[in-house]
Amino acid sequence: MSGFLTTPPLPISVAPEALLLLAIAAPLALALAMLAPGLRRLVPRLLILAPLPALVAAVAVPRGMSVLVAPYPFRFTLALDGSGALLLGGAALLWMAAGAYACAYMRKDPARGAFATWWALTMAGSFAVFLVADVASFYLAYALVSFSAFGLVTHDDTPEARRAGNLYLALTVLGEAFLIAAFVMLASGTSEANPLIRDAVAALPTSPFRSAIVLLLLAGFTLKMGLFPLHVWMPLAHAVAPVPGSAALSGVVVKAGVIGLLRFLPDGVALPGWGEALTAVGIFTAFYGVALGVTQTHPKRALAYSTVSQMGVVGAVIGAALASGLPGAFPIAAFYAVNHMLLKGAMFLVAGLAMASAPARARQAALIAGVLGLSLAGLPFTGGALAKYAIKIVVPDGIAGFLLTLSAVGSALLMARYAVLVTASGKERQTPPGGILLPALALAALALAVPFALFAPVTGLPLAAAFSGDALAKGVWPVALGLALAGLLAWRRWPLPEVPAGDILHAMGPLAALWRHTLDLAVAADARLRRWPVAATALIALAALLAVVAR
Amino acid sequence: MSALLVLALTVPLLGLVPLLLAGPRVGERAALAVLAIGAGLCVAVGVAVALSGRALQYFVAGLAPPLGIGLRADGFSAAMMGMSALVLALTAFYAMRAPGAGAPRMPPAFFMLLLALASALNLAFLAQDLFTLYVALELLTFAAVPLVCLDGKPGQLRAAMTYLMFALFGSVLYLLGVVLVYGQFGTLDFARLSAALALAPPGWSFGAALALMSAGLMAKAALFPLHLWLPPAHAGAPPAASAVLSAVVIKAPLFLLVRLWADLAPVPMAQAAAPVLAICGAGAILVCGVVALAQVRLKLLIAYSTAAQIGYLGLMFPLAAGADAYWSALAWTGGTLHLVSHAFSKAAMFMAAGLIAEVFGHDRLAGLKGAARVAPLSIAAFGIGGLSLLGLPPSGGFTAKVMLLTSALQQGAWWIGVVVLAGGLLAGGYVLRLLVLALQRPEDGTLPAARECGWRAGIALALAFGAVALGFLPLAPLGFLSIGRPIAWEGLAP
Amino acid sequence: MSLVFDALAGLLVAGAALAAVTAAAPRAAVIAFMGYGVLLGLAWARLAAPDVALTEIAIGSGISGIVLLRAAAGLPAVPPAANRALAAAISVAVALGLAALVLALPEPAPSRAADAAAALPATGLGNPVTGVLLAFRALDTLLEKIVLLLALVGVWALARDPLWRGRPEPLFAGAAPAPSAFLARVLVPIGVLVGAYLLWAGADAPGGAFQSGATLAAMGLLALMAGLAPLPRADDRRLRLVLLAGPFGLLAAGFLGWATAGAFLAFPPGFEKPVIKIVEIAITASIALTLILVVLGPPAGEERP
Amino acid sequence: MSLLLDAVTLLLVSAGVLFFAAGTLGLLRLPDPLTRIHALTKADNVGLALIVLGLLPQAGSVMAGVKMIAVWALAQIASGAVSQVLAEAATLEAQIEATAREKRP
Amino acid sequence: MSDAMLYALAGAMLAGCGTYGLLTAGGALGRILGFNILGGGVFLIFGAVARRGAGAGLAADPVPQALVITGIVVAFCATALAVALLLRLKAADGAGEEEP
Repeated sequence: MSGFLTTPPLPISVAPEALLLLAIAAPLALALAMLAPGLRRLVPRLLILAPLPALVAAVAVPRGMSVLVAPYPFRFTLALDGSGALLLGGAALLWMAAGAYACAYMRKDPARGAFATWWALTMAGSFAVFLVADVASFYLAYALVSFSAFGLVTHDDTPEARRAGNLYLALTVLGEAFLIAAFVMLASGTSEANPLIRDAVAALPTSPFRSAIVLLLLAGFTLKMGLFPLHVWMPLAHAVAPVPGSAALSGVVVKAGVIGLLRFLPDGVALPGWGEALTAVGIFTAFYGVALGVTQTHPKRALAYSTVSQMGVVGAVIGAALASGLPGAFPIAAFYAVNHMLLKGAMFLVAGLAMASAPARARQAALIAGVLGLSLAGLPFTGGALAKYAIKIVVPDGIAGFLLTLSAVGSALLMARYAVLVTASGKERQTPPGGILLPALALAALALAVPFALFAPVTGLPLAAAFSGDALAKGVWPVALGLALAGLLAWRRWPLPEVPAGDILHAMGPLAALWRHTLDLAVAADARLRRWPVAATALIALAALLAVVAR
Repeated sequence: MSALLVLALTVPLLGLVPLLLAGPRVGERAALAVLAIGAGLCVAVGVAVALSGRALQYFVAGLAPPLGIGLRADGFSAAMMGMSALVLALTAFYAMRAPGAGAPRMPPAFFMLLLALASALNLAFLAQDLFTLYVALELLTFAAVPLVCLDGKPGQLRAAMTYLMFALFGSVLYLLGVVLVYGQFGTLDFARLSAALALAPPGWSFGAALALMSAGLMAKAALFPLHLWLPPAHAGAPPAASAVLSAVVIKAPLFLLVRLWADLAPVPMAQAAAPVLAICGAGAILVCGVVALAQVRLKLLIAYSTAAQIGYLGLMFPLAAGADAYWSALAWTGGTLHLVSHAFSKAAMFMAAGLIAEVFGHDRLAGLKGAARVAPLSIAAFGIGGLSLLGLPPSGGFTAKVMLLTSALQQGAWWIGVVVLAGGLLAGGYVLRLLVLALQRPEDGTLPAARECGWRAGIALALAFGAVALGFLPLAPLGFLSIGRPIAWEGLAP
Repeated sequence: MSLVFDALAGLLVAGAALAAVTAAAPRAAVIAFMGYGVLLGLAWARLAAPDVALTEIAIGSGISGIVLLRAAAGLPAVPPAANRALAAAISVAVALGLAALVLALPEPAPSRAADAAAALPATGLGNPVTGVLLAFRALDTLLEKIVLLLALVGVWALARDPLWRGRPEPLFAGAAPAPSAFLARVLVPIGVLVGAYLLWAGADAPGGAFQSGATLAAMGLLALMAGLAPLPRADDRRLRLVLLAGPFGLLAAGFLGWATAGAFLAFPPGFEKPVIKIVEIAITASIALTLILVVLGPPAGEERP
Repeated sequence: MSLLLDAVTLLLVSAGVLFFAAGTLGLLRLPDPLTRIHALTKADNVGLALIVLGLLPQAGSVMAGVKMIAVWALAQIASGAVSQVLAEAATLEAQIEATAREKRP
Repeated sequence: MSDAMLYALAGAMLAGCGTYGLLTAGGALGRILGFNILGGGVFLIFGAVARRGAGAGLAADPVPQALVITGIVVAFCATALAVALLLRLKAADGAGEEEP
């Protein structure tokens, strides 16, 4: 079908299997190197190179290649398929650019050693998530990327960061519980104790626990992707993290949820009911993210809500693929995700650039931000337009298709709001450190160019198709409408009141009260049970109960 | 080869002589050497059982049951012996005085009690006679209670008193069960009893005797709702002592509980009684888990975590007594693996907590911010041990959790699966609480000047990695654990 | 006729126990407990278990009584618990349940008497109970010696001085009352004689290491209470050797049996009686000393100059 | 002959029991410790002596008889010495309580 | 109803008294007494079992009697340890009473 997805364009000398393993091992080695005091100073500089093996692997390793790293009982296997390669390559680019940015951004920060450790661990986890092919290792990789991302979120150690970190951890542990339950049910469908994901998913449609598995998988992965209502942690976490951290979180860590869906949902086999549900949630989240993002007053929180919205779109695309059972739709969702990954990473870095520079320089940065925003919104002749056109293949012009194009209006409006916020964010007097300018610009350029390179191999259509007459027409009116709306609102001085980040979280006050109540209840029950007469009576009662029961 | 069993019992006791007669420094070293040899012996027993594929057996004084007492090591007991010997040896090393340091870290009494614990535990795992097991349980209690109040503070003394009295109440009930069993069958030997039970289905009175023995064992293992003595005792004891108490001492009564219901009781009786034990287990996981989250002191949090983790064993009973042999064997392996990996991770966590308390001078959680900077190895040990409790791969906890979940799923026991998952969530709560605090910087920026003691943190880390190493066991019923089951004496007509 | 006597004895024991449990003042409870102990000894005598009767009276009520009396001194009376009615109901239920269980015991009572009687001649012992204790289930006896030693270690672990130096706290302030000195001078020699007899006769008649050890301990305590003997120092090496003589003497005999008779804790063929006798002497000495030291309590550390 | 012995036994033992009853009555009814000790040692010793005398003819062998007498002798020595120690302790405790009561107004 | 059974019933009554003591005792001493009496009751039942097992020329089955002797010594060790703890607790904080 598409060239890029099957044959490697660049013959290379290193054995492909070793490259896959090296992609994960390199960042892990860096994290372990932090333990040796001698290497500690070197590590921040090496962070830029760590993603290199992953990038080469994404580009060079033939698709469908799988390598058995550990023998029978563990079956720790790595494999590279189309979607995996796309996401791996995009992630590698983002990690390199953000790594360079972080190197300069963190030069004066006393805790840069700790940040570098969490950075390397999250990077290793993210590459592993895209590569592993067996269930237990996927759970390990997913846990690694989720828990080490906590280190990036709470790096600044401010009260908001701590609150956001605790919420992130609580929901991550909840997500892990959902996934372990789903994986156990999946694995029970096969004879293997630790089956390959491919075999487990093959047995899914016929499994007696099918609906439970799909529900738990969706709950676990959409929590990571940030679909409504499990998105509450994302605006809080991405806003408090340092700029490169936010870029990595919003760009790559969120995609762990995407690859989870792509791996664990059957490709080309229709799951009635679930596909539509996912599409509906995706579309609702797309609009919900925009509606709340527009009210934000800080560029990073606006971007976080934009991520929520875009992940809603990706969810909708995957849902549509599930509903229709269209084979080969998943790589397109991955392509859209990569486009979002690079654009969002670039936007965060540009926002960081603006925030660190004088008002004049901030306005120039806002220009770049505007271009990136337009690409995300899908302005014709931009990478975003290619992505929007590609998902049209998966989501034909039904209600879902129309709503998705309508969401482009929203994202155009949100991107305009982001650009406005970036212009106003230049507060510093001196010029930003040189080290952060170059990576931001480089990533912006990559974000705009890469979709052009990927469009043909992924969709199999010539570039011209995306720029044909009617495609342009369908692409331009949503963006125009969005910008018009933005102009109107800007003229009225953005009258919208700011919704505090984590929106429905504040509606969950009673939930927290309920939890405190259970806490007190348990402590009271424990105190009563631990009084001697009660415990002694319980002992005798237990003996009597066992005697009665054990006939 | 069966001589190993006798040596495993008697060698630890030999360490008492130098401790009582020679000075404290010589006594400490002798105790460590003896415990190391004891660990070697236990591992040798495990290897012998694994290689021969049969259980080792030995008749004391050459007399076969019913008159004599038999010792027998099957796969399950060999695994538990290996675990407890390793933890005891490492704890003795942890409690040693630093080389060249003047004052001893722990009084000589600590090492005497540790040696007695080693012998009592091996006896509990090997003895096949119910009364000898009673004496083993008493030996265990008398060695454990003074451990709780070594520092002599009133709170510790009160906790030790409650522990002693409740444990004695439990052991009297156990003894009552033993008396009734002897009254009905005229023998106290496991193999002969199960042979007699196989012939004629027992009446309600054997069920009552088994119930009394189980209640006694649950009291000594502090299984919910009988956990009144565990939190104050394990939190009040000095760190090396609470590591041993939480990791291995409560495992002997749990081991015997499993022996009673899985090896002695006929299957229909075991299936009938299993739900009661499972409900107690679920109560332990949920109530003690939530109460652990409400604790403000680190050692109390870990003690409640112990009370909660014991509950997983309660959940094992209905699954291990299930109809399907494969899934029962899987639950059996999962339960045993949880026992062993909990021992390693809990010992590591208590040792780490001890080191952190030494550096900060207290163990109030709120005041431990920045611990990762001041005591990195201890926090690492606590974290890795904690992740095993949480059930994150690669760790023994994860493998055990998956085995229990799979067995629960296949046998349709949905609520057990839900409780196991909820337990994982709560464990996440109380483990990550310290890790999050450790990563934060204290508001007033003042970190204690003291640094953690490196080699002792290394021991805690080694134990934590022991729990991780268990994660590499395959997710299938372990053949080693089913060697020597069902229990029968070789070369003896039943 | 004897049934009536046994029924009365049983009721008497239960009555004494109820008195001990429901007494408000701690000292009254302990005294009732000691009375209960002696009555229980009577019950054991009626159950054709002279050895157990001796042990019960000597250890169960005698020395336990002394220990408990020391504990009761100065304890305030405890207000009765609130839920006594419920507790009474539960207790009655426990008693009835147990009674039902006991009545449900199988009629041809299973017994090891035949096996024991058959295996007894090989050990050269006459008293079957001593045979079981020292020959057939020697492991239980070895462990029980370790339990005794461990109880002492546990008591001493409560001492303020971790190295266990010095003598235990004096039993009472001031000089010992004259009459007890007289009593001690009269009773101690007789008691020692009785203890020695119990030890020697134990092989073939009711008696044995435990009972003689307890009697000797009682005499030792009497002498200490009368001030005739100084309180023993905890760190005295000879004292600790005697303490270790019992458990490790039996252990050594066990290894010796292993070498000669091929099984741990067996006795060299032909030499059972002498070896058992030596072991019994060692056990009696260490039991007597351990019981005395356990009653006296932990060492009080170096005397302040 | 045995009839006569039985009669003697019956007579003596019942007398002994009577003394024991008196001693117990004294224990329950008398006001303070000293009088109670007095009642106990006096009545019970005589009661025991009578019972031992009454049982002597029933004793199977001479050794059994000697043992019973030895038991009686032991009881005499013990109760003699112990009653004095108890008396001292009782008076001591009474003094302590008296001084304690004065301190409390 | 043999005499052994009478003493077994007496043992059951003792167990009841011991349980009552353990349930209602406010202080440690009451619990120690309760434990001892409960133990005494259990041993008495064991003695009755031994007496019922008389045979082969022996007035009672020697094995339970040996076990009871060991049990009594172990119970004494427990009492001694508990009392030592109680005395030390009393010395440590003045009041012997403690709440669980």
